[in-house]
Amino acid sequence: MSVREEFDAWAADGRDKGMEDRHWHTAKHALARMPVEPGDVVLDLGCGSGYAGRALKEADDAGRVYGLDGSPEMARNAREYTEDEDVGFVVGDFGSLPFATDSVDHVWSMEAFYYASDPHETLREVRRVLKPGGSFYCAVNYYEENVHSHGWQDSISVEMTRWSHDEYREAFRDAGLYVAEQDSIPDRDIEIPDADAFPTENWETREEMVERYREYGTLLTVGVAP
Amino acid sequence: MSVREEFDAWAADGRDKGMEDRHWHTAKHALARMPVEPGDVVLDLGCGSGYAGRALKEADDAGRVYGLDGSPEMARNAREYTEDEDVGFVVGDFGSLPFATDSVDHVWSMEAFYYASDPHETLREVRRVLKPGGSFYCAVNYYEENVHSHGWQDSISVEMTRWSHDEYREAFRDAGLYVAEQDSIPDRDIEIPDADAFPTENWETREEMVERYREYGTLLTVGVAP
Amino acid sequence: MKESLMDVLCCPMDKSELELEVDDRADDEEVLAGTLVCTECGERYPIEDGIPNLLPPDMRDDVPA
Amino acid sequence: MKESLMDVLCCPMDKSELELEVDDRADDEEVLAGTLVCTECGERYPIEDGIPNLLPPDMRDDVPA
Ligand SMILES: Nc1ncnc2c1ncn2[C@@H]1O[C@H](CSCC[C@H](N)C(=O)O)[C@@H](O)[C@H]1O
Ligand SMILES: Nc1ncnc2c1ncn2[C@@H]1O[C@H](CSCC[C@H](N)C(=O)O)[C@@H](O)[C@H]1O
Repeated sequence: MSVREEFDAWAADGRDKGMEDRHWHTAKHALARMPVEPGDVVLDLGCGSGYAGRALKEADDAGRVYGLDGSPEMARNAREYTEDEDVGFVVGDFGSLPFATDSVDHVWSMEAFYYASDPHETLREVRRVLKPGGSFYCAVNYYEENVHSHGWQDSISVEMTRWSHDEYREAFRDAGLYVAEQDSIPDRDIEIPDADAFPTENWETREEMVERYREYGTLLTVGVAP
Repeated sequence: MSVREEFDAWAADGRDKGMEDRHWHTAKHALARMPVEPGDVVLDLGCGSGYAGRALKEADDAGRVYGLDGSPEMARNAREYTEDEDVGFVVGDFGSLPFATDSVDHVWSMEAFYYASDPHETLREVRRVLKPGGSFYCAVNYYEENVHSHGWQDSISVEMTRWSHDEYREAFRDAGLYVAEQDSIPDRDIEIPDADAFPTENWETREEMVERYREYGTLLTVGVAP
Repeated sequence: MKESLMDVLCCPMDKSELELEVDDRADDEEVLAGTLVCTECGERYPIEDGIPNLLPPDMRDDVPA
Repeated sequence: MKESLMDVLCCPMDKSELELEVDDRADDEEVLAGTLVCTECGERYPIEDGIPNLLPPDMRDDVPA
């Protein structure tokens, strides 16, 4: 199945909103670190419901925020969730970004980058569109050290890339981005039931659930364009 | 009084160790974000007891870590706290760094940068010594938005610079550094007594103490050299 | 889409400039329907419900609309 | 100080290379006492107890040792 088919179905299901709720737990901390200045142009790759762009616009006076998504239904929903005319949406693919060279101040992506059919190509595209000194905030929950994420591929038809911390840093550098930061951001907001509630539908033991959320959380890698 | 007189006295008092204990609460989170690779050369500006260099050496296989301090007694103590020959110390001043141009992979500084007699000059020096793509992790508890820090100057003879978030970003850019990140790192480790313990020796109300530590914490600004 | 988006958009294939053909507007600024035409390769990208579809042509057409 | 520190050190004043004069060593690598001499301006910086003092000369001497 294509990105479009898979994620159009998610959007029709309302899973865009479900992801927004869950991803916000860690995304808000990463977004708060972005050095966005008034007037900056920010691009959100795989925007889903578009919450990141809305948040950046409100918090930092970002000038314009564009959400790109390969699923027309995701983009359509996202457009309906905001009245702000300086938050726009574009249907496009991570493999060939429809943005001009040196046109964007910062790129954001949450739980989306690893769906790129060629992640190295996508990093080169990100580097191309970023202005010198612009940053790429790449946040993922699906990564090698997070063993609890390894099974996710089984329920998604689109092929996913599972890199480690080291592989992210190396791939950023290979694409010509400087690596400025790498961090695991714990999810402190998700409610974890008492021990006697386990096993739950999703978790064998409380320890595993604690490790997944409070320890591994979201892997953030920040690159800067030269 | 000079930096040397002021801080030689602190070192003789054992205040180097006291700062290490308190600053570690937030410094450890910032240190964990640094993208240090095996073999990298890291410089710690105003190293005090030298704990940051020791930690980086242990966690990341940093090749060599050098602590610079304007107080010979601080440097002497720091040297005694480690056996690692690849952790070295140098007495020097923030205004004219004795490090070669393009020689250092990353620069770290905790609760020290604002003592520079000319902080803009120090940023230019940092940029000079950093290799292209190298980062400057600058962490401070004394800054404009942290109103609880405003009184600190009264008890220190060395003149302190109190910048806001915006002023840090602007000064980094003026010195030719890209700004990759800015964040407030909360101190979640310091023990805050129950409400009925207030006022304490240092705090009128519990709310103020919570704001100082859990909310304002440490301001981290990350710059990257082009 | 707001017309100011044109400042940063380009053709996904050859990264050349696009030209905007407007069929329908919500107001002075907001384009609801139209086409983006690549000034270099001539490829035409539709704008529907205010959202330009700039998928590479082979991906755009992979599922019947 | 370990001799490998020489790779990255320079004169704080004119940023020129330094030359190492060793008076006392702990072992092959570790220099305990000696002097760093600027190859350009000739300024001499002392190494004491394994720590080079590279303060600018006017700051080095501001307090009697
Ligand atoms: N190759 C590709 N090109 C463009 N978008 C893609 C893509 N692969 C996946 N996506 C989009 O990436 C999104 C991943 S889901 C994450 C959505 C949002 N960032 C959030 O945090 O909730 C989906 O909306 C999907 O349509
Ligand atoms: N102009 C200057 N040049 C070099 N070192 C300086 C300086 N001004 C202050 N310092 C040093 O900066 C340190 C500040 S105290 C902080 C120490 C340590 N980084 C920690 O986190 O605990 C002191 O050791 C002081 O001697």
